[in-house]
Amino acid sequence: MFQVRIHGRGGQGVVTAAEMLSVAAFDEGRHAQAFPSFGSERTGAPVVAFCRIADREIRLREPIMEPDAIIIQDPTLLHQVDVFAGLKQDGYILINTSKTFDQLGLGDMVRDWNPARLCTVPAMELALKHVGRPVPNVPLLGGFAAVAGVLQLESVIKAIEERFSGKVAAGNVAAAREAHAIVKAEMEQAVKGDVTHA
Amino acid sequence: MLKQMEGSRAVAEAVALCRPEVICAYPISPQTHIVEALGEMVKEGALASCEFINVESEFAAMSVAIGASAAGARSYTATASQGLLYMAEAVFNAAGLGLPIVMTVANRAIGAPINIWNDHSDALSQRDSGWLQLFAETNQEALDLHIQAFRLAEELSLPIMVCMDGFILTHAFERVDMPTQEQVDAYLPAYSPRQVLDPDEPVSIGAMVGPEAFMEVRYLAHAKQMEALKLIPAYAAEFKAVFGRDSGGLMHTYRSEDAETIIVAMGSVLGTIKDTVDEMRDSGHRIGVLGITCFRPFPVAAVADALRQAKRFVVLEKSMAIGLGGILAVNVRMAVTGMGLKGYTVVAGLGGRAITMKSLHALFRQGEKDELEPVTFLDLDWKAVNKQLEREKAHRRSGPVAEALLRDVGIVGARNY
Amino acid sequence: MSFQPVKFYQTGTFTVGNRLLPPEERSVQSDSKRFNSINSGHRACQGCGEALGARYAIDAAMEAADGRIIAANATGCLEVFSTPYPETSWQIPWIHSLFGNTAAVATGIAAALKVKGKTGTRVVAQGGDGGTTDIGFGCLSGMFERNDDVLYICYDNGGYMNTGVQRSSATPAAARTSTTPAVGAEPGNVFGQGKFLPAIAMAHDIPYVATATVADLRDLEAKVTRAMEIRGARYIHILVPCPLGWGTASHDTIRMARLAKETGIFPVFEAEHGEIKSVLAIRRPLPVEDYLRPQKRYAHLFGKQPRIDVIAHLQAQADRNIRKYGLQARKGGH
Amino acid sequence: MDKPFAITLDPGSSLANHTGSWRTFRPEYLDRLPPCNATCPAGENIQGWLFHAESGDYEAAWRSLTENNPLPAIMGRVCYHPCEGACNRQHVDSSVGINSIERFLGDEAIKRNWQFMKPATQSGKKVLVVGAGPSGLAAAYHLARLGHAVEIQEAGPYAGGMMRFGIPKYRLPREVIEAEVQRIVNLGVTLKLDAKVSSIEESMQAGKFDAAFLAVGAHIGKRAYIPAGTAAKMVDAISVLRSMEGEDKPMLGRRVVVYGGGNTAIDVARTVKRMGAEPIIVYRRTRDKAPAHDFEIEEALQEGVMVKWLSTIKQAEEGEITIEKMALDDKGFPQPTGEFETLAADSVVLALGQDVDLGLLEGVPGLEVKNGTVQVGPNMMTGHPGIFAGGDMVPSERTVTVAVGHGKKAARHIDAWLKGTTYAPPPKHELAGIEKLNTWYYSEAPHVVRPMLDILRRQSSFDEVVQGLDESNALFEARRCLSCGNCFECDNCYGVCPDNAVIKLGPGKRFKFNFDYCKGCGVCVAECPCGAIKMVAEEN
Repeated sequence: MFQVRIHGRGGQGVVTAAEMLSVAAFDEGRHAQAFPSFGSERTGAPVVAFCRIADREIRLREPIMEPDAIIIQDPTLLHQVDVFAGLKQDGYILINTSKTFDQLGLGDMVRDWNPARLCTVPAMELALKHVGRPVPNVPLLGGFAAVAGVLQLESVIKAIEERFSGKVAAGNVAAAREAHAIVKAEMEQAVKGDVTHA
Repeated sequence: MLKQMEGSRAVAEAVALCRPEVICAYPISPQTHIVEALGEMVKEGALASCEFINVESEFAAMSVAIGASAAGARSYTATASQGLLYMAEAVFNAAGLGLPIVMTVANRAIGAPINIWNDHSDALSQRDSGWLQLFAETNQEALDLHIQAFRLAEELSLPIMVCMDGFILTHAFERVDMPTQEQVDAYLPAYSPRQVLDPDEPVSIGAMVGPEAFMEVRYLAHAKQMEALKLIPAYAAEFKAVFGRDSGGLMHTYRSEDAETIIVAMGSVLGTIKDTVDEMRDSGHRIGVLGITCFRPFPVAAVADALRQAKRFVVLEKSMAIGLGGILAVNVRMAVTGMGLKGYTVVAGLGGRAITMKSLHALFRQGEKDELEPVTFLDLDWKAVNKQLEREKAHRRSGPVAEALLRDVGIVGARNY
Repeated sequence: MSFQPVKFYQTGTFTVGNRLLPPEERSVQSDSKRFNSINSGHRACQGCGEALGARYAIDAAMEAADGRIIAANATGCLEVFSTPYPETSWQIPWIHSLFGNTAAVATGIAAALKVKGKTGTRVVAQGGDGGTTDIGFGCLSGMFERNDDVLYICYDNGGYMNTGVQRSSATPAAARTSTTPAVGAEPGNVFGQGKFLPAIAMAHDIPYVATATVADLRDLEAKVTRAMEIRGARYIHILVPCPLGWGTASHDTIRMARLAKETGIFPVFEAEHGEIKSVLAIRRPLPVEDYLRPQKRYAHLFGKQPRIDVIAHLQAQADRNIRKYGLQARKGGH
Repeated sequence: MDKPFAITLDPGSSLANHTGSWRTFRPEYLDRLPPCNATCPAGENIQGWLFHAESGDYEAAWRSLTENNPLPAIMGRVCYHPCEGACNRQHVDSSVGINSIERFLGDEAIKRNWQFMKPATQSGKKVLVVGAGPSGLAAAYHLARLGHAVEIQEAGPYAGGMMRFGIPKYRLPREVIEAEVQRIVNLGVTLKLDAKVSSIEESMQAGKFDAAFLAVGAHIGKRAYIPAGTAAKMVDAISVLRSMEGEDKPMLGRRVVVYGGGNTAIDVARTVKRMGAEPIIVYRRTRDKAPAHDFEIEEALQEGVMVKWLSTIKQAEEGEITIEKMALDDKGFPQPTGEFETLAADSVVLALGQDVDLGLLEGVPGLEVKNGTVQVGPNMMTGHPGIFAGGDMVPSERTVTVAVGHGKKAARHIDAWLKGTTYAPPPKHELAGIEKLNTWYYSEAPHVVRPMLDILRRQSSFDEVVQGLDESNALFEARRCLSCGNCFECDNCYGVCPDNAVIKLGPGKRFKFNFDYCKGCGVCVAECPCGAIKMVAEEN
């Protein structure tokens, strides 16, 4: 079972992201369970959503306390909320930012991490570019497909097209594809060892 | 058809497949997504021949449902928590009048302190209202139970609450098998009311009944619920024949055949319990699960049968009889009266407190060794509780309890994950 | 104006019937085959104004709807005296659910009828002033606001008579009830409280609002008939004197309603979409004292030291009604 | 439907609950005596015939009226209608114009030639009626309706008696009298004119009559002693009025003094005015003490009749009279003042009352005559068996209406006497006073005033002064009746009963109470407009 936790702020589509992730997994014939943190947070407040992906029925209903991957939709949360709580060693981290992990002040924390699991993508810019709205959730899903390897990009795109329609769908698909390409390139470079996050 | 969707949406679509004629809606978390979806379906015409009424309170919601049902319309509403309490008078009334209304209760705690998260306090507060109460373990079951509920309610002329855990199920996106309209139509006949307000055959419904007949009326309500104990498994069996899956019924057992310890619970926590039990079984524990689907009527005989071979049972419930302990536990204990079983009550998950496998492992092991107190409070922060008790001893004006506790545990500690 | 009284013909349209009127102008109540929607054998007190008002109103609604009426009834005297098991007085489909939810139950019935295409069957909700102005107000306001196709009829006797004459928000100032006893410096119900629901109903801009009394049958019937011509939320507030609660002789029920209207204490009017369309003018003006004196609930005003100040205050209320609604007697009566 | 136990009930099942057991008082329908009926000297059922008139059924109204009075067209003109003085409607606005409706019905009957229904069988008895005045005509009519053979023997050349000889034609046109008399004749009554009965016993024997009703009018003018010169012209009023009926009109000159204050004085004054004279009434008391009806005084004054109130004639000479002024004493009697005045007077007409010629009674055993009138018992029979008397002959007020009442009453007793039984009038209902009524229910409806002839024609012609109502006016006026004390089927009791305990029996059949459900609240009694229901204690 693969467990993902998504951090963001109210209004950034955090819950939608988790749900689309589960839809993408479902589209691949897998079982998936997405759920929000059940809060009553309003726009701007830190929020969390979860997604479990497995090959058998998911019965577990506890919150995800030891995620395999973390998606951080808003880098300003990094020093306000313990976003990495319970993250498994060498778990995947995907952050919406144009900065590096070092620039974000996370260098020490991830020093011994598998660099191929540490990715950033300027999802906000991509969203503005392709969709025209500052909603980073969908591009991040494209990036997630690249980093975690648990889902195919095409599944994510299908989920996007199920969720949205018309121009919004097309823009989001384009943003997701570009994010996917960016992350894939980052990972390839990381594997080659060209880039360190130190 | 398999679909990945939110539990609320799944329930809404299932309700729509049941061709409801009047739906009344008043918003309360975490029920809102259900009625929002239904409202949209009515407005866009996907759900035809249905009146969707935005009322001014839950009391009105149930009252509109009462009127609509009495006038022969298949009627539905949904609520939770305070909303259920606010409509309580009408809830009892609907049952007393014998009106087959189906209502989703998106289970949520009752304040004060106000709390929007899940437990079973709301539904269980209405356990003696005369409604049938069915608890869903999964969104699939929630969906299925609604289809069965309309049939049951209308056959018995009694209202039914389908209870599903707020947020945990209502807001969870997961796989469901959504039946077709043809399947539902094959299973659920058109509503043929036992009594109806009709100028061609006028009757007075809701007479004042004095001591000379009141007990008889009450007994008949009880007798109907006893009748339901037979109908529910029968309808579940028919359901399986049409839809191809086990859903509903009075209860489900899991790995309990040779179990010495049986965990009894209701609702979505059964999934976490089953995962825990699987792990314990893997390491040789003789432990099993009894999931109660039908809380009202309470299947006394079936529960007794399910527990007969065990040495002990642990009732893990998301509800509490303050001043006594458990609510579900009391019902289970009545079922096993005289059987010599050891029984433990565990109050867990109140107000959305996460019930984790880790805690369950420890709890069940304690249970197996008969080390549990008669009433246990799972993952209770004793430090905070004791501090408050000390404070109250020390100061007359110790202030509001909930706020003091929040200060003690801190904002991060208050997160539910 | 829905009610154009017949000016002459001996008793014109003042009496229930009039053999001199053409049949189509006769009242529903004068018909020997009238519905008697609420039948004999009910257990209302002798001279009950509410029993009378209910038959007047529901029979008129039945006439207007070709006998196809479904009624929802609030808890209260009307409900208790009409449907004690094993007997009901109602000859129409009728439901009692609770004290405070009648308007909502009616909404549900109307919704059911609509969805089933039974638009020829109409819905009436009815309750006393307690069930309407107090505990049922939320549901009533909701029904108004949604403009549900329901005629709500309030039988106002100014208190909770069913439970032993307690004060409601429709209890008039200075009146004695069990919870506003005639003791102390300000005996009886206080001034400045209570609410006049017809005005609140009008504030919802619903299609039709009217007041009536059991003393003007033809006016009452005309209003019910008019209300039945309209779809949407409609409200009729009928003053129904209560011999028990008011402390009046059982034979004075209609007389008291007449005095309430003729003194200006109870304005009789009708409004459409929030605007007053007609008033029933005072025919033979009288001072409020004539209305107060026969009622034991005002007996404390006429003791050894008459409360002239309170009577003057009540007269001022009546005068204000007369000014506000234009109730002044017109030449030639009516 | 298979209804849930106790919660759902069959419609209208409360009929099983007989709430009549709650009752301590019960309502009862009753008929009360309306004040109009109570005061009518002719015993008319005024409210009864108004009931029919209210719905526009004038023939039914007329037939109802003529049950008691065969002369509505006459009565509608000359009756002084005490009924209107008693009418309860005066407490609401003004009395119902009963007299005007009666006249309308009478005129309508003449116009439409409505005739009386003949009796189904004949008794074989013969009755002699002496005098064709109102009393005799009424008696003859009633006796004929009862199946007796009636013969009227009238001394004069015309029927009508004092109606013809005492009432001027501007008040009572003669064709009206003719029409109503003819209708009685058409019923089968034999009318012999110029047939003076000089001895009743002889006449009865001659005609083999089984009974007789004496109804001779007061045709003889009373005289008073007034010192008068030989040339002074003095006549009595009744002679003047009688002579108006013949060819030879009285020669009274231009200035005519009429002495008296009764209706006859007014009639004479107005008559001579129409003949072109200048009448002056001299009366010893004041206008409000005058026995004449005020409306007639008013009409006379309008027409230019002069009046000297508080005056007596002391002396009459040719061309002038002397009068003495009077003053009322403490008791209201006029006393001489010693002040004198002379008036020009070509003639003096004495209008001081009339007497009856009782010559036909001479020698009849058992008869008692006192103060110029025949004494009769309560059954109108004189001291002589089989001989009855009424009208001006017996001690009573002398009006047409009273006379008609006597005729009816006597006829009933004669009928009983002929059958060897006695007639007992049905007991009278209690009076329906205004306090028994709930007048709120009656529509505002002011009294209709009868049109009057214009003043010039009134002064110069004998055309009828007071005109009749037209149909719509008559209908309006009839509907002003409050129906005091008698159910007029307004449905109030049926409507206002909170317990639906009044049963409506249909048009003309009124209502009855369903005592299975009547709780005895009394709302029906309080809201009955006309006071036709009362509460009585259950224990009685």
